[in-house]
Amino acid sequence: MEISNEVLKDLHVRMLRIRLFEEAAGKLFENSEMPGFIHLYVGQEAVAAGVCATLREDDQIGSTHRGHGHLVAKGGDLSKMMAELMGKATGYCNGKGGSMHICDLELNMLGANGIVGAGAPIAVGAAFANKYRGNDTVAVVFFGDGATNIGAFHEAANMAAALKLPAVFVCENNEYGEYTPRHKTMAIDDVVDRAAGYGMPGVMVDGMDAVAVYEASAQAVQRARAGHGPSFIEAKTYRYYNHHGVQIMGFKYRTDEELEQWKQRDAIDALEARMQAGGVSSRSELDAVRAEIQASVDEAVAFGKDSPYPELDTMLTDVYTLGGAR
Amino acid sequence: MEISNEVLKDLHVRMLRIRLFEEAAGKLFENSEMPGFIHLYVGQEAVAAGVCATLREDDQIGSTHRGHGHLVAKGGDLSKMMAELMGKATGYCNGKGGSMHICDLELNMLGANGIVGAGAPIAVGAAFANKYRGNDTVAVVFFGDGATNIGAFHEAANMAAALKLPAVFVCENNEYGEYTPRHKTMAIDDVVDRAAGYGMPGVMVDGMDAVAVYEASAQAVQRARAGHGPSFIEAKTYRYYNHHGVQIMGFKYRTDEELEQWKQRDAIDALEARMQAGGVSSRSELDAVRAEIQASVDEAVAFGKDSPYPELDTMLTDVYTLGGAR
Amino acid sequence: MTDSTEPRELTYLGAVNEALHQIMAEDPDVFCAGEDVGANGGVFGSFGGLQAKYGELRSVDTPISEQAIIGLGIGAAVSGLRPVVDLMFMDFILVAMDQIANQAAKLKYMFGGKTSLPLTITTNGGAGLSAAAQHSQSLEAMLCHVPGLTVVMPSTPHDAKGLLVSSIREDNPVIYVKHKRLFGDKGPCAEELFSIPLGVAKITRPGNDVTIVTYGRMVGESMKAAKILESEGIDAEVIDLRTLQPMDVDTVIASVKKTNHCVVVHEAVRFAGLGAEISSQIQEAAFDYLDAPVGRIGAPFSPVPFSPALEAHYVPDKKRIAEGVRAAVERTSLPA
Amino acid sequence: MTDSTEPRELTYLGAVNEALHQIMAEDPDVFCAGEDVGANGGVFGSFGGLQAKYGELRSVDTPISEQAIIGLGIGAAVSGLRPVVDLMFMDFILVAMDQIANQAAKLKYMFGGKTSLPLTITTNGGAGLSAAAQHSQSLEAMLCHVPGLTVVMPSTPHDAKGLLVSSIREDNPVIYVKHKRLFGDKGPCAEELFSIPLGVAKITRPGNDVTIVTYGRMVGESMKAAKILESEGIDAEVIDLRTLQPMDVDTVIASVKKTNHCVVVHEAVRFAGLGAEISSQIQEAAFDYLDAPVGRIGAPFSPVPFSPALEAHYVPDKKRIAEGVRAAVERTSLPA
Ligand SMILES: Cc1ncc(C[n+]2csc(CCOP(=O)(O)OP(=O)(O)O)c2C)c(N)n1
Ligand SMILES: Cc1ncc(C[n+]2csc(CCOP(=O)(O)OP(=O)(O)O)c2C)c(N)n1
Ligand SMILES: [Mg+2]
Ligand SMILES: [Mg+2]
Repeated sequence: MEISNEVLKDLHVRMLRIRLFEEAAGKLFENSEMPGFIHLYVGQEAVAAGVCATLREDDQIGSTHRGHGHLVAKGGDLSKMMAELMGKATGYCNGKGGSMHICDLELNMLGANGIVGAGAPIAVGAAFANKYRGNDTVAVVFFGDGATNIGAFHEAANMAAALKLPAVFVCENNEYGEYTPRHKTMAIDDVVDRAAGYGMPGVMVDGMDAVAVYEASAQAVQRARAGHGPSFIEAKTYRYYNHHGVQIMGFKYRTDEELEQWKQRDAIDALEARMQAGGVSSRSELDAVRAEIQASVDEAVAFGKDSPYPELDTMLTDVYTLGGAR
Repeated sequence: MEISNEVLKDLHVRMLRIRLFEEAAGKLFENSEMPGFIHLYVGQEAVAAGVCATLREDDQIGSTHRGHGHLVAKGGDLSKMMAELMGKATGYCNGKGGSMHICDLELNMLGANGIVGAGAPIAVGAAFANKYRGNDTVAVVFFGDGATNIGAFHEAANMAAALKLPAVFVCENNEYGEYTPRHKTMAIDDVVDRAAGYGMPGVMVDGMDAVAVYEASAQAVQRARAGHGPSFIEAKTYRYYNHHGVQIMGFKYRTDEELEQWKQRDAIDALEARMQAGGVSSRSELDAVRAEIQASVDEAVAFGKDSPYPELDTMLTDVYTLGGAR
Repeated sequence: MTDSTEPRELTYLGAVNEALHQIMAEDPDVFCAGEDVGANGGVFGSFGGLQAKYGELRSVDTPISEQAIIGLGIGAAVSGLRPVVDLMFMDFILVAMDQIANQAAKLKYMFGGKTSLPLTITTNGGAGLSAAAQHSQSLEAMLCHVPGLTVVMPSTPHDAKGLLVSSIREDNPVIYVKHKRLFGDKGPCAEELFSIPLGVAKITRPGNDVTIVTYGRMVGESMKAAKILESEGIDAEVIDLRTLQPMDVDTVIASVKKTNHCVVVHEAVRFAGLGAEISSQIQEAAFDYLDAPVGRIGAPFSPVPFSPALEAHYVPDKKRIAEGVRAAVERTSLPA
Repeated sequence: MTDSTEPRELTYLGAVNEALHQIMAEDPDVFCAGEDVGANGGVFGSFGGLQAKYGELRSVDTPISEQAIIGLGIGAAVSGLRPVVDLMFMDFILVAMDQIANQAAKLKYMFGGKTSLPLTITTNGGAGLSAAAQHSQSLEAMLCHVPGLTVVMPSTPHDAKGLLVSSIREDNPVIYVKHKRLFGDKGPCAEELFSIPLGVAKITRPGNDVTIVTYGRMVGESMKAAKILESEGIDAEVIDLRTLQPMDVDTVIASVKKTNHCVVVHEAVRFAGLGAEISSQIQEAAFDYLDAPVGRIGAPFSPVPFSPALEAHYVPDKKRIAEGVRAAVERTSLPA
């Protein structure tokens, strides 16, 4: 597949937006300026960016508890995101959802989800709607390696295959589910080994290589668009921060060395190197992009901080759509 | 594998006990002498018989809604079974469970189950107990082709593999889940294709050939006993009667021809032919076996009919084990 | 048109099927999905004839995957369709409870209101067929406890049709629960497409001495009990809630203020059943009007037994209801 | 020994951990399993140190498979072991509800009594940490509605230890629910292995004017409310139910017969919450003793909001409790 300079730049921007957004969110969280739980996406940027760069705005994505990256990659508004993470009225969910339920239905990002695996059947429902309407829209289902052990995921994958729905299943295999290494929870080497059991084609890609992810996704999305049914992509990747929150080193469940090794292969560094080597962008151009994104992240932080908390009288709204019985 | 005459005779008896028991139960059901729902095992006898002939009494089996055959094959008491199916006080569950919950915990038959797939995690729990105790007891999990689409099954299979438990997963693929053909509900040709996704060895056998099932099961059970973890067996088979109840022909969801084709390969007929051809048993010997079993089935029917219904004061017992808080 | 009263008779299940046929003709966004729902028309026949008329995309046979069935409905509803997804037995809501109560019920709220969720989940509840503990439950109290859900339980063919139409038109997730023992019951039901508003109870029998609050199959048993009681000089008012969430408490309170006595009747287990909520609300809103405690009639604290010999005594019936009402009414004369 | 009162202090979570260590030392049939339960000692630390001491077979890291986790426990319990299986958040019972409510709860009954099921399911409930709608629920009413289950919710370190020991020794499936906001609370707790009988409520504060029936984290808030009320001349009796199923109704009724006023307080959603059951039972058993309707304080009818600005007002607190009690007590003087 021919990768244009525009695509490389697009992947770079998408990844960097995620990285800088997440670093800022992590800082706010550490400073107790952000309530609740946050699951940072840092380290895995190539997956969301690579996949979302192959999507149209009308394509849907289903997400997970680690959902910020997916929304940013789909084009999410950083200010609305930051405000939501801070529980503010101006956030995507008016402060009612927070990190684990952040969504932008206009961008067809169907929401992060606090229940492991539960986003998959919902995204499959969106894929069904596409087929029902006879359009060529595609639904992407993001999920972790750990999520493939839960029933809802299995049912969703099988349903998509049985009904031949336009869906792409993207496993972000970061080798851990919380603090438990993957080999303790499944007896297979590669998660993609599960694809055959659903009758889906499956491919494994380097999840630290945005271009590789892009290529695999483009193919799977094309297949789905053409009405040939779902595919499975396993992207091997790694999260730099702790499962939840920020703390990074000194854990028992994984070694600092392991982390350092993965960071050597950082997806953004690698892409920047490739872009420079290929004459796509110079260092100073890349730095300018970074500065621009950083400015929008800073703006988002300021927006979040300056925004008001929701009014108390909103607590009981939005439980039901009014009209009918309500 | 060398199959002894004793094994052939054993398989024959197990199958015939199921067949004659089920035919009798079906008649009672048609005559409205049996309440509720019954899912007859007729047609699939080679699977339960073939597997259970490789088990010891201490080996556990987990079952399904179609559980009579499993209990008979494990050595179940026909009278207690018939009484239970009729809702009588003398039944295995004192009339509280019926067809869908029939069990004999002394024989380590852990119960039929009314929820598709739900028996699997429970049987895996028994397998865990075996490993915990360090004995070489094995737990067999029976399930239908349709059940492999449900989350609980998936979780159980993966759990058994991840924890390397002494379990054998036996799929009775009768090509239908109720009235829906299998190809509508999964995009794979053979259910055994799912085994690799769990990291289990999988084999496919002719589920109308009790000897083939016996051989495959013996190997899988041996593997589990030796501590090498779970295996997956797909047995291709067919149910002769309707999903529920007895009615046999004239359905829209499957053709009479299809049924007739499967009946040509009837497992009991085939084994009897083989036994006669091999000089294991003569026709009259086989007939004598049949007569003996028929007599015990008749006895079971009489026992069931003659037995009293449970007393009203048992309605609220057995909800809890007494002592402690209760 | 609402609450039509034409004389044509239909079975309860026939009314359900007719509602589906008519609403699918009217609204191309409505589709049905579930196990055996398509080619076979549902194991009980509710979906009969739909696939022949509307094709495989609008009448979908799914794998045995209750979680994915609900998820399919949620995702399609968020995408603007109006799915009707089926769980064969009400007991199976427990298999899919995360999708129902953590997802469908909460998405709109968690998303700050940015979606509607026009999802109908149809299912079949209730005991009385010797279907044993896992195929006989009445689990509506669990559902009514979850903000975001709407729960409907029709008691007649007429209501079955009109309430199903409203459920499908509702922009929120609705669990529509038929009772298995009502399937064959016949009753008047208008031929044209009509709807009955959700959230509005019906006074099935006006009376002055005691209020019986009930729903589902217990409406019929309560009506029979009312007849028995009538012969004893007790004039019972029977209220069929029809929708359990939102509950038409106003109608109940108004009645109790008139009768000063109340018994709640349901098939579900009594402990932490919906009778408790109703009893509490009556007490809170009409404390000074009550001449006796609100009685609660429901199943005892055990799973549903298989044997017909036990099950017949497990499920409340007209006799037990009449007894309960008598006790409530007589209570007045006890020394305070 | 029962109900020890030694002065050593321990955190709520420390008490849970100590109970596990001690009972695993005592009974080789006890093992723990769940997500991150083994090597990591549980995400909140409840299972800390167990794997180091008892090995991987008695402290098992499982896949993310809530249904199979409960099933593992059921199968092992039927096989004679005494499993403690963990669901990280109470909200996840909905993922495993079939195994809990259709299997664990019913097996013994469906099998005609031919097994016991010594299974403990530990989990963590409650709001107050901005964990949003899927990680903050109090779902005990659903569990208490299911015959076959036992439900325990400790409010102090002492109770956390003693009730956990009893839960594990119980021959029935027990759901043992810790409250996430109590984890760090310190309180006296005996060092030796001791048990507190299930099904027995505790009068945490004796009083004469009004009974506050509560459990879990709301015990502390109710005690604070009682202090506020005391300064206003209202002498509240606070009852900590400790076990919700079976419920110690006798203690509640005796108290209400003395105080003639009652308010039930829980964190769960009010509608069809356990407060309804308690209110109804009081009404049924002490109708003539009640000077006012039984009040119910619980969460309003919405999912748990994420924003701390909303959540702080969502969860009942001492102020709301005091208000509710005042209303109940003052009600007496209203014209009847
Ligand atoms: C049903 C359910 N079980 C457990 C959890 C707690 N939990 C949150 S994230 C997580 C790990 C998920 O692992 P994986 O799918 O690999 O995603 P990752 O966190 O590695 O991105 C767990 C166990 C949950 N949220 N939902
Ligand atoms: C969770 C659940 N969903 C649906 C059903 C209804 N049901 C009972 S048996 C059955 C078909 C099962 O198919 P399969 O597993 O292939 O077993 P078979 O009946 O063919 O032996 C269905 C859908 C159920 N009992 N439980
Ligand atoms: Mg992971
Ligand atoms: Mg089948």
